Amino acid sequence: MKVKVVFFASLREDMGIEEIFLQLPEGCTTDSLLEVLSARLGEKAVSLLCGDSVRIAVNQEMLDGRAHLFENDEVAYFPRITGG
Amino acid sequence: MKVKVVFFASLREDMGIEEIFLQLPEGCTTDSLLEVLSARLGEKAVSLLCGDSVRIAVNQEMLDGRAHLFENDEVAYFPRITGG
Amino acid sequence: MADIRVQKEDFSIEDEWGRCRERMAGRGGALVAFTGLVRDLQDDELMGLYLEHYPGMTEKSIETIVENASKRWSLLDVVVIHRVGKLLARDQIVLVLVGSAHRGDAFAACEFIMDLLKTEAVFWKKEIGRRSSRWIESTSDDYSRKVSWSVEG
Amino acid sequence: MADIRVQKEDFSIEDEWGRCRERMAGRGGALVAFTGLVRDLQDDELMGLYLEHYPGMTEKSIETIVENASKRWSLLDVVVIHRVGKLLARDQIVLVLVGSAHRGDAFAACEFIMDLLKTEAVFWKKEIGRRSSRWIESTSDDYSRKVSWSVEG
Repeated sequence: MKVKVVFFASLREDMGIEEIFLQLPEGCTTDSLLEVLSARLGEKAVSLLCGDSVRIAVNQEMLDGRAHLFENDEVAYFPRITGG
Repeated sequence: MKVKVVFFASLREDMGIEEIFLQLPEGCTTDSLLEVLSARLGEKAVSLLCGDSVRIAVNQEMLDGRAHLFENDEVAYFPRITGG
Repeated sequence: MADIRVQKEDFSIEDEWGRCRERMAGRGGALVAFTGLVRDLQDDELMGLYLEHYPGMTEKSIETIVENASKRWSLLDVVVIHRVGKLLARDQIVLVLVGSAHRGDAFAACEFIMDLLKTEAVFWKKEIGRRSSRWIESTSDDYSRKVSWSVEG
Repeated sequence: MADIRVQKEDFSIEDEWGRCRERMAGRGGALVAFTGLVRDLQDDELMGLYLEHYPGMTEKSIETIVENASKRWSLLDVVVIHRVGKLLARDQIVLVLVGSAHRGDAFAACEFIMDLLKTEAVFWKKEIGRRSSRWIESTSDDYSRKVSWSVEG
Protein backbone atom coordinates (compact mmCIF):
# COMPACT_ATOMS: atom_id res chain seq x y z
CA MET A 1 0.00 0.00 0.00
CA LYS A 2 1.09 3.55 -0.72
CA VAL A 3 1.59 6.02 2.15
CA LYS A 4 2.67 9.66 2.03
CA VAL A 5 4.94 10.96 4.78
CA VAL A 6 5.40 14.71 5.29
CA PHE A 7 7.72 16.70 7.54
CA PHE A 8 7.29 20.25 8.82
CA ALA A 9 9.26 23.18 10.20
CA SER A 10 12.53 22.37 11.97
CA LEU A 11 12.10 18.65 11.30
CA ARG A 12 11.75 19.30 7.58
CA GLU A 13 14.90 21.39 7.66
CA ASP A 14 16.92 19.11 9.91
CA MET A 15 15.99 16.03 7.91
CA GLY A 16 16.47 17.79 4.60
CA ILE A 17 13.26 16.34 3.19
CA GLU A 18 9.72 17.67 2.79
CA GLU A 19 7.76 14.60 1.77
CA ILE A 20 8.25 11.04 0.67
CA PHE A 21 5.93 8.42 -0.82
CA LEU A 22 6.50 4.89 0.46
CA GLN A 23 5.24 1.45 -0.46
CA LEU A 24 4.48 -0.37 2.78
CA PRO A 25 3.32 -3.91 3.47
CA GLU A 26 -0.30 -4.33 4.55
CA GLY A 27 -0.81 -4.12 8.33
CA CYS A 28 1.98 -1.64 8.78
CA THR A 29 1.77 0.66 11.83
CA THR A 30 3.34 4.02 12.63
CA ASP A 31 5.99 2.06 14.55
CA SER A 32 6.96 -0.14 11.61
CA LEU A 33 6.89 2.97 9.41
CA LEU A 34 9.90 4.21 11.37
CA GLU A 35 11.87 1.12 10.38
CA VAL A 36 11.08 1.70 6.73
CA LEU A 37 12.06 5.37 7.06
CA SER A 38 15.28 4.37 8.78
CA ALA A 39 16.18 2.16 5.83
CA ARG A 40 15.35 4.93 3.35
CA LEU A 41 16.58 8.07 5.12
CA GLY A 42 19.19 6.72 7.52
CA GLU A 43 19.29 6.16 11.26
CA LYS A 44 20.27 9.73 12.06
CA ALA A 45 17.18 11.14 10.33
CA VAL A 46 14.92 8.72 12.13
CA SER A 47 16.48 9.53 15.51
CA LEU A 48 15.19 13.08 14.92
CA LEU A 49 11.68 11.68 14.49
CA CYS A 50 11.88 9.99 17.90
CA GLY A 51 12.56 13.24 19.80
CA ASP A 52 10.38 14.08 22.80
CA SER A 53 8.84 17.13 21.17
CA VAL A 54 7.95 15.41 17.88
CA ARG A 55 4.23 15.08 17.15
CA ILE A 56 2.62 12.70 14.66
CA ALA A 57 -0.58 13.23 12.74
CA VAL A 58 -2.29 10.63 10.58
CA ASN A 59 -4.60 12.06 7.94
CA GLN A 60 -4.32 15.42 9.70
CA GLU A 61 -5.52 14.08 13.05
CA MET A 62 -3.08 14.24 15.97
CA LEU A 63 -2.00 10.80 17.04
CA ASP A 64 -1.57 9.79 20.66
CA GLY A 65 0.33 6.50 20.66
CA ARG A 66 0.50 4.40 17.49
CA ALA A 67 -1.92 3.60 14.69
CA HIS A 68 -2.40 1.10 11.89
CA LEU A 69 -1.86 2.59 8.46
CA PHE A 70 -3.97 2.14 5.37
CA GLU A 71 -3.74 2.80 1.64
CA ASN A 72 -3.23 6.51 0.84
CA ASP A 73 -2.77 7.53 4.46
CA GLU A 74 -0.84 10.73 5.06
CA VAL A 75 1.53 10.63 8.03
CA ALA A 76 2.98 13.94 9.25
CA TYR A 77 5.89 14.47 11.61
CA PHE A 78 6.39 17.90 13.13
CA PRO A 79 7.80 19.71 16.14
CA ARG A 80 5.56 21.20 18.83
CA ILE A 81 3.29 23.82 17.26
CA THR A 82 3.90 27.44 18.19
CA GLY A 83 0.39 28.67 17.52
CA GLY A 84 -0.89 31.58 15.50
CA MET B 1 -23.57 88.25 38.49
CA LYS B 2 -24.55 86.41 35.34
CA VAL B 3 -25.13 82.62 35.40
CA LYS B 4 -26.11 80.30 32.58
CA VAL B 5 -28.49 77.42 33.32
CA VAL B 6 -28.88 74.53 30.86
CA PHE B 7 -31.27 71.58 30.77
CA PHE B 8 -30.82 68.26 29.03
CA ALA B 9 -32.77 65.31 27.67
CA SER B 10 -36.15 64.58 29.30
CA LEU B 11 -35.77 67.58 31.63
CA ARG B 12 -35.22 69.91 28.69
CA GLU B 13 -38.33 68.50 27.02
CA ASP B 14 -40.51 68.41 30.13
CA MET B 15 -39.55 71.95 31.12
CA GLY B 16 -39.81 73.20 27.58
CA ILE B 17 -36.59 75.17 27.87
CA GLU B 18 -33.02 74.49 26.80
CA GLU B 19 -31.08 77.27 28.48
CA ILE B 20 -31.59 80.50 30.36
CA PHE B 21 -29.28 83.31 31.43
CA LEU B 22 -29.99 84.76 34.87
CA GLN B 23 -28.80 87.76 36.86
CA LEU B 24 -28.23 86.57 40.44
CA PRO B 25 -27.19 88.41 43.58
CA GLU B 26 -23.62 87.80 44.75
CA GLY B 27 -23.31 84.86 47.16
CA CYS B 28 -26.05 82.89 45.49
CA THR B 29 -25.92 79.08 45.84
CA THR B 30 -27.45 76.28 43.80
CA ASP B 31 -30.24 76.22 46.40
CA SER B 32 -31.10 79.90 46.02
CA LEU B 33 -30.87 79.45 42.25
CA LEU B 34 -33.94 77.19 42.49
CA GLU B 35 -35.93 80.06 44.02
CA VAL B 36 -34.94 82.36 41.19
CA LEU B 37 -35.86 79.67 38.65
CA SER B 38 -39.20 79.15 40.38
CA ALA B 39 -39.99 82.84 39.99
CA ARG B 40 -38.97 82.78 36.32
CA LEU B 41 -40.21 79.40 35.14
CA GLY B 42 -42.96 78.57 37.60
CA GLU B 43 -43.24 76.16 40.50
CA LYS B 44 -44.17 73.19 38.33
CA ALA B 45 -40.98 73.46 36.29
CA VAL B 46 -38.88 73.70 39.40
CA SER B 47 -40.56 70.68 40.99
CA LEU B 48 -39.17 68.71 38.03
CA LEU B 49 -35.67 69.89 38.96
CA CYS B 50 -36.07 68.50 42.47
CA GLY B 51 -36.78 64.93 41.32
CA ASP B 52 -34.72 62.09 42.79
CA SER B 53 -33.02 61.23 39.53
CA VAL B 54 -32.02 64.79 38.65
CA ARG B 55 -28.27 65.50 38.60
CA ILE B 56 -26.62 68.92 38.77
CA ALA B 57 -23.30 69.89 37.24
CA VAL B 58 -21.55 73.21 37.80
CA ASN B 59 -19.10 74.15 35.08
CA GLN B 60 -19.38 70.59 33.76
CA GLU B 61 -18.38 68.96 37.04
CA MET B 62 -20.95 66.77 38.77
CA LEU B 63 -22.16 68.32 41.99
CA ASP B 64 -22.79 66.34 45.15
CA GLY B 65 -24.76 68.59 47.50
CA ARG B 66 -24.84 72.32 46.90
CA ALA B 67 -22.31 74.89 45.74
CA HIS B 68 -21.76 78.66 45.76
CA LEU B 69 -22.12 80.19 42.34
CA PHE B 70 -19.86 82.73 40.69
CA GLU B 71 -19.89 85.06 37.69
CA ASN B 72 -20.26 83.17 34.38
CA ASP B 73 -20.87 79.82 36.04
CA GLU B 74 -22.74 77.26 33.96
CA VAL B 75 -25.25 75.16 35.90
CA ALA B 76 -26.66 72.08 34.21
CA TYR B 77 -29.70 70.03 35.24
CA PHE B 78 -30.17 66.63 33.69
CA PRO B 79 -31.68 63.17 34.29
CA ARG B 80 -29.54 60.15 35.09
CA ILE B 81 -27.13 59.53 32.21
CA THR B 82 -27.70 56.41 30.13
CA GLY B 83 -24.13 56.00 28.93
CA GLY B 84 -22.64 55.47 25.49
CA MET C 1 -2.32 59.54 23.05
CA ALA C 2 -6.09 59.41 23.21
CA ASP C 3 -8.24 60.69 20.37
CA ILE C 4 -11.78 61.31 21.61
CA ARG C 5 -14.54 62.53 19.33
CA VAL C 6 -18.26 63.03 19.78
CA GLN C 7 -19.87 63.63 16.40
CA LYS C 8 -22.98 63.27 14.31
CA GLU C 9 -21.07 61.88 11.32
CA ASP C 10 -20.37 58.20 10.76
CA PHE C 11 -16.78 56.95 11.07
CA SER C 12 -14.57 54.75 8.89
CA ILE C 13 -12.93 51.78 10.58
CA GLU C 14 -10.35 51.69 7.78
CA ASP C 15 -9.20 55.26 8.42
CA GLU C 16 -9.04 54.93 12.20
CA TRP C 17 -7.40 51.52 12.08
CA GLY C 18 -4.76 52.72 9.61
CA ARG C 19 -3.94 55.85 11.60
CA CYS C 20 -3.71 53.84 14.82
CA ARG C 21 -1.24 51.45 13.17
CA GLU C 22 0.83 54.39 11.93
CA ARG C 23 0.95 56.08 15.32
CA MET C 24 1.99 52.86 17.05
CA ALA C 25 4.63 52.30 14.38
CA GLY C 26 6.69 49.27 15.24
CA ARG C 27 5.81 49.29 18.94
CA GLY C 28 2.29 47.92 18.49
CA GLY C 29 1.71 44.21 18.54
CA ALA C 30 -2.03 44.17 19.16
CA LEU C 31 -5.00 46.19 18.02
CA VAL C 32 -8.52 45.63 19.35
CA ALA C 33 -11.53 47.44 17.93
CA PHE C 34 -15.08 47.42 19.21
CA THR C 35 -18.05 48.82 17.38
CA GLY C 36 -21.57 49.04 18.69
CA LEU C 37 -24.33 48.90 16.11
CA VAL C 38 -28.01 49.78 16.31
CA ARG C 39 -29.87 46.49 16.04
CA ASP C 40 -33.12 46.09 14.15
CA LEU C 41 -35.81 47.30 16.47
CA GLN C 42 -38.10 44.49 17.48
CA ASP C 43 -41.00 46.82 17.79
CA ASP C 44 -42.36 47.91 14.42
CA GLU C 45 -43.34 51.18 15.99
CA LEU C 46 -39.69 52.08 16.56
CA MET C 47 -37.77 54.07 13.97
CA GLY C 48 -34.42 54.66 15.61
CA LEU C 49 -32.48 56.16 18.47
CA TYR C 50 -31.68 59.71 19.40
CA LEU C 51 -28.53 60.37 21.42
CA GLU C 52 -28.05 63.64 23.25
CA HIS C 53 -24.82 64.83 24.86
CA TYR C 54 -23.48 67.76 26.85
CA PRO C 55 -20.73 69.29 24.67
CA GLY C 56 -17.55 69.52 26.70
CA MET C 57 -18.71 67.52 29.69
CA THR C 58 -19.33 64.41 27.58
CA GLU C 59 -15.84 64.54 26.11
CA LYS C 60 -14.40 65.03 29.60
CA SER C 61 -16.31 62.03 30.92
CA ILE C 62 -14.82 59.89 28.14
CA GLU C 63 -11.34 61.29 28.78
CA THR C 64 -11.63 60.25 32.43
CA ILE C 65 -12.56 56.70 31.41
CA VAL C 66 -9.63 56.51 28.99
CA GLU C 67 -7.23 57.92 31.62
CA ASN C 68 -8.36 55.25 34.06
CA ALA C 69 -7.77 52.57 31.43
CA SER C 70 -4.30 53.99 30.74
CA LYS C 71 -3.42 53.71 34.42
CA ARG C 72 -4.46 50.07 34.56
CA TRP C 73 -2.95 48.81 31.33
CA SER C 74 0.00 49.59 29.13
CA LEU C 75 -1.52 51.26 26.07
CA LEU C 76 0.02 52.84 23.00
CA ASP C 77 -3.02 54.35 21.31
CA VAL C 78 -6.69 54.87 22.09
CA VAL C 79 -9.45 56.18 19.84
CA VAL C 80 -13.03 56.66 21.03
CA ILE C 81 -15.61 57.97 18.57
CA HIS C 82 -19.18 58.30 19.78
CA ARG C 83 -21.99 59.39 17.55
CA VAL C 84 -24.89 61.57 18.66
CA GLY C 85 -28.12 62.69 17.07
CA LYS C 86 -30.53 60.43 15.27
CA LEU C 87 -29.37 56.90 14.48
CA LEU C 88 -31.21 54.24 12.50
CA ALA C 89 -31.06 50.44 12.63
CA ARG C 90 -27.67 49.04 11.50
CA ASP C 91 -25.91 52.38 12.04
CA GLN C 92 -22.57 52.40 13.86
CA ILE C 93 -22.91 54.08 17.26
CA VAL C 94 -19.49 53.90 18.84
CA LEU C 95 -15.92 52.88 18.06
CA VAL C 96 -13.35 52.00 20.70
CA LEU C 97 -9.92 51.23 19.27
CA VAL C 98 -7.03 50.27 21.52
CA GLY C 99 -3.45 49.58 20.47
CA SER C 100 -0.88 48.00 22.70
CA ALA C 101 2.32 45.99 22.58
CA HIS C 102 0.50 42.92 23.87
CA ARG C 103 -2.99 41.56 23.32
CA GLY C 104 -3.92 41.13 26.98
CA ASP C 105 -3.68 44.87 27.60
CA ALA C 106 -5.52 45.76 24.39
CA PHE C 107 -8.45 43.38 25.01
CA ALA C 108 -8.90 44.34 28.66
CA ALA C 109 -8.67 48.08 28.07
CA CYS C 110 -11.06 48.03 25.10
CA GLU C 111 -13.69 46.09 27.06
CA PHE C 112 -13.17 48.27 30.16
CA ILE C 113 -13.60 51.50 28.18
CA MET C 114 -16.73 50.17 26.49
CA ASP C 115 -18.25 48.96 29.78
CA LEU C 116 -17.55 52.28 31.48
CA LEU C 117 -18.93 54.25 28.52
CA LYS C 118 -22.22 52.45 29.16
CA THR C 119 -22.57 53.83 32.68
CA GLU C 120 -20.19 56.81 33.03
CA ALA C 121 -20.27 58.66 29.73
CA VAL C 122 -22.58 61.66 29.67
CA PHE C 123 -25.19 60.67 27.10
CA TRP C 124 -28.95 60.35 27.12
CA LYS C 125 -30.78 58.00 24.80
CA LYS C 126 -34.24 58.16 23.42
CA GLU C 127 -36.15 55.56 21.45
CA ILE C 128 -37.94 57.25 18.58
CA GLY C 129 -41.22 55.64 17.69
CA ARG C 130 -43.62 56.33 14.87
CA ARG C 131 -46.17 57.69 17.31
CA SER C 132 -44.28 58.39 20.49
CA SER C 133 -40.78 58.52 21.89
CA ARG C 134 -39.28 57.43 25.20
CA TRP C 135 -36.09 58.23 27.10
CA ILE C 136 -34.33 55.05 28.20
CA GLU C 137 -32.07 54.11 31.12
CA SER C 138 -28.93 51.99 31.53
CA THR C 139 -29.63 48.33 32.16
CA SER C 140 -28.74 46.57 35.40
CA ASP C 141 -26.44 44.35 33.31
CA ASP C 142 -24.48 47.48 32.33
CA TYR C 143 -24.03 48.35 36.00
CA SER C 144 -22.93 44.86 36.97
CA ARG C 145 -20.32 44.90 34.16
CA LYS C 146 -18.99 48.18 35.52
CA VAL C 147 -18.83 46.75 39.05
CA SER C 148 -16.89 43.74 37.73
CA TRP C 149 -13.99 46.11 36.98
CA SER C 150 -14.00 47.23 40.65
CA VAL C 151 -14.52 50.83 39.65
CA GLU C 152 -15.77 53.13 42.37
CA GLY C 153 -18.42 55.77 42.01
CA MET D 1 -21.06 31.08 9.89
CA ALA D 2 -17.30 31.02 10.30
CA ASP D 3 -14.98 32.21 7.55
CA ILE D 4 -11.49 30.79 8.10
CA ARG D 5 -8.61 31.61 5.78
CA VAL D 6 -4.90 30.85 5.90
CA GLN D 7 -3.12 32.93 3.28
CA LYS D 8 0.09 34.66 2.27
CA GLU D 9 -1.71 37.85 1.24
CA ASP D 10 -2.44 40.75 3.55
CA PHE D 11 -6.07 41.44 4.51
CA SER D 12 -8.22 44.56 4.57
CA ILE D 13 -10.00 45.35 7.80
CA GLU D 14 -12.45 47.53 5.87
CA ASP D 15 -13.54 44.68 3.60
CA GLU D 16 -13.90 42.10 6.37
CA TRP D 17 -15.61 44.54 8.74
CA GLY D 18 -18.09 45.61 6.07
CA ARG D 19 -18.93 42.05 5.04
CA CYS D 20 -19.37 41.02 8.67
CA ARG D 21 -21.81 43.90 9.21
CA GLU D 22 -23.74 42.90 6.09
CA ARG D 23 -23.98 39.25 7.11
CA MET D 24 -25.19 40.15 10.60
CA ALA D 25 -27.69 42.57 9.10
CA GLY D 26 -29.88 43.99 11.83
CA ARG D 27 -29.17 41.22 14.34
CA GLY D 28 -25.67 42.41 15.20
CA GLY D 29 -25.18 44.84 18.05
CA ALA D 30 -21.47 44.33 18.67
CA LEU D 31 -18.42 43.75 16.54
CA VAL D 32 -14.99 43.07 18.02
CA ALA D 33 -11.86 42.83 15.88
CA PHE D 34 -8.38 41.82 16.94
CA THR D 35 -5.30 42.17 14.81
CA GLY D 36 -1.84 40.97 15.69
CA LEU D 37 1.04 42.94 14.21
CA VAL D 38 4.73 42.11 13.87
CA ARG D 39 6.54 44.49 16.22
CA ASP D 40 9.88 46.08 15.41
CA LEU D 41 12.45 43.48 16.22
CA GLN D 42 14.64 44.55 19.10
CA ASP D 43 17.58 42.67 17.73
CA ASP D 44 19.13 44.43 14.71
CA GLU D 45 20.08 41.07 13.38
CA LEU D 46 16.44 40.11 12.91
CA MET D 47 14.69 40.74 9.61
CA GLY D 48 11.28 39.20 10.08
CA LEU D 49 9.23 36.14 10.81
CA TYR D 50 8.45 33.07 8.75
CA LEU D 51 5.22 31.22 9.45
CA GLU D 52 4.71 27.68 8.24
CA HIS D 53 1.45 25.76 8.29
CA TYR D 54 0.05 22.35 7.40
CA PRO D 55 -2.54 23.00 4.68
CA GLY D 56 -5.81 21.41 5.69
CA MET D 57 -4.86 20.51 9.25
CA THR D 58 -4.18 24.14 10.17
CA GLU D 59 -7.59 25.23 8.92
CA LYS D 60 -9.20 22.35 10.82
CA SER D 61 -7.41 23.33 14.02
CA ILE D 62 -8.81 26.86 13.68
CA GLU D 63 -12.29 25.52 12.91
CA THR D 64 -12.20 23.51 16.13
CA ILE D 65 -11.30 26.62 18.12
CA VAL D 66 -14.11 28.60 16.50
CA GLU D 67 -16.60 25.77 17.11
CA ASN D 68 -15.65 25.73 20.78
CA ALA D 69 -16.16 29.48 20.96
CA SER D 70 -19.56 29.13 19.28
CA LYS D 71 -20.63 26.60 21.91
CA ARG D 72 -19.66 28.93 24.76
CA TRP D 73 -21.06 32.18 23.44
CA SER D 74 -23.89 33.35 21.25
CA LEU D 75 -22.17 34.46 18.03
CA LEU D 76 -23.53 35.70 14.72
CA ASP D 77 -20.38 35.87 12.62
CA VAL D 78 -16.74 34.86 12.94
CA VAL D 79 -13.84 35.61 10.59
CA VAL D 80 -10.32 34.32 11.21
CA ILE D 81 -7.59 35.20 8.72
CA HIS D 82 -4.07 34.01 9.47
CA ARG D 83 -1.13 34.88 7.29
CA VAL D 84 1.75 32.54 6.55
CA GLY D 85 5.08 32.89 4.81
CA LYS D 86 7.53 35.69 5.39
CA LEU D 87 6.32 38.67 7.44
CA LEU D 88 8.18 41.87 8.18
CA ALA D 89 7.97 44.32 11.06
CA ARG D 90 4.61 46.17 11.19
CA ASP D 91 2.90 43.57 8.99
CA GLN D 92 -0.51 42.29 10.01
CA ILE D 93 -0.33 38.63 11.07
CA VAL D 94 -3.82 37.66 12.11
CA LEU D 95 -7.36 39.00 12.16
CA VAL D 96 -10.08 37.68 14.46
CA LEU D 97 -13.45 39.33 13.89
CA VAL D 98 -16.47 38.38 15.98
CA GLY D 99 -20.00 39.70 15.61
CA SER D 100 -22.73 39.17 18.14
CA ALA D 101 -25.95 40.66 19.40
CA HIS D 102 -24.25 41.75 22.63
CA ARG D 103 -20.77 43.01 23.43
CA GLY D 104 -20.03 40.56 26.25
CA ASP D 105 -20.21 37.58 23.88
CA ALA D 106 -18.20 39.31 21.16
CA PHE D 107 -15.37 40.38 23.48
CA ALA D 108 -15.07 37.04 25.25
CA ALA D 109 -15.19 34.96 22.07
CA CYS D 110 -12.65 37.14 20.24
CA GLU D 111 -10.17 36.94 23.12
CA PHE D 112 -10.80 33.20 23.56
CA ILE D 113 -10.21 32.48 19.86
CA MET D 114 -7.02 34.55 19.86
CA ASP D 115 -5.70 32.90 23.03
CA LEU D 116 -6.40 29.42 21.69
CA LEU D 117 -4.85 30.25 18.31
CA LYS D 118 -1.63 30.92 20.22
CA THR D 119 -1.42 27.39 21.57
CA GLU D 120 -3.74 25.18 19.49
CA ALA D 121 -3.47 26.38 15.92
CA VAL D 122 -1.10 24.37 13.75
CA PHE D 123 1.61 26.88 12.90
CA TRP D 124 5.35 27.00 13.31
CA LYS D 125 7.25 30.26 13.59
CA LYS D 126 10.79 31.09 12.73
CA GLU D 127 12.74 34.24 13.42
CA ILE D 128 14.69 35.19 10.34
CA GLY D 129 18.02 36.84 11.10
CA ARG D 130 20.57 38.40 8.81
CA ARG D 131 23.03 35.63 9.56
CA SER D 132 20.97 32.86 11.08
CA SER D 133 17.40 31.82 11.75
CA ARG D 134 15.71 30.15 14.68
CA TRP D 135 12.45 28.27 15.22
CA ILE D 136 10.58 29.63 18.22
CA GLU D 137 8.17 28.14 20.78
CA SER D 138 4.98 29.32 22.47
CA THR D 139 5.56 31.28 25.65
CA SER D 140 4.47 30.06 29.07
CA ASP D 141 2.25 33.16 29.20
CA ASP D 142 0.41 31.84 26.14
CA TYR D 143 -0.21 28.54 27.92
CA SER D 144 -1.43 30.18 31.11
CA ARG D 145 -3.88 32.30 29.08
CA LYS D 146 -5.22 29.13 27.49
CA VAL D 147 -5.58 27.46 30.90
CA SER D 148 -7.51 30.49 32.17
CA TRP D 149 -10.32 29.52 29.77
CA SER D 150 -10.45 26.05 31.39
CA VAL D 151 -9.80 24.36 28.08
CA GLU D 152 -8.60 20.79 28.29
CA GLY D 153 -5.82 19.29 26.23
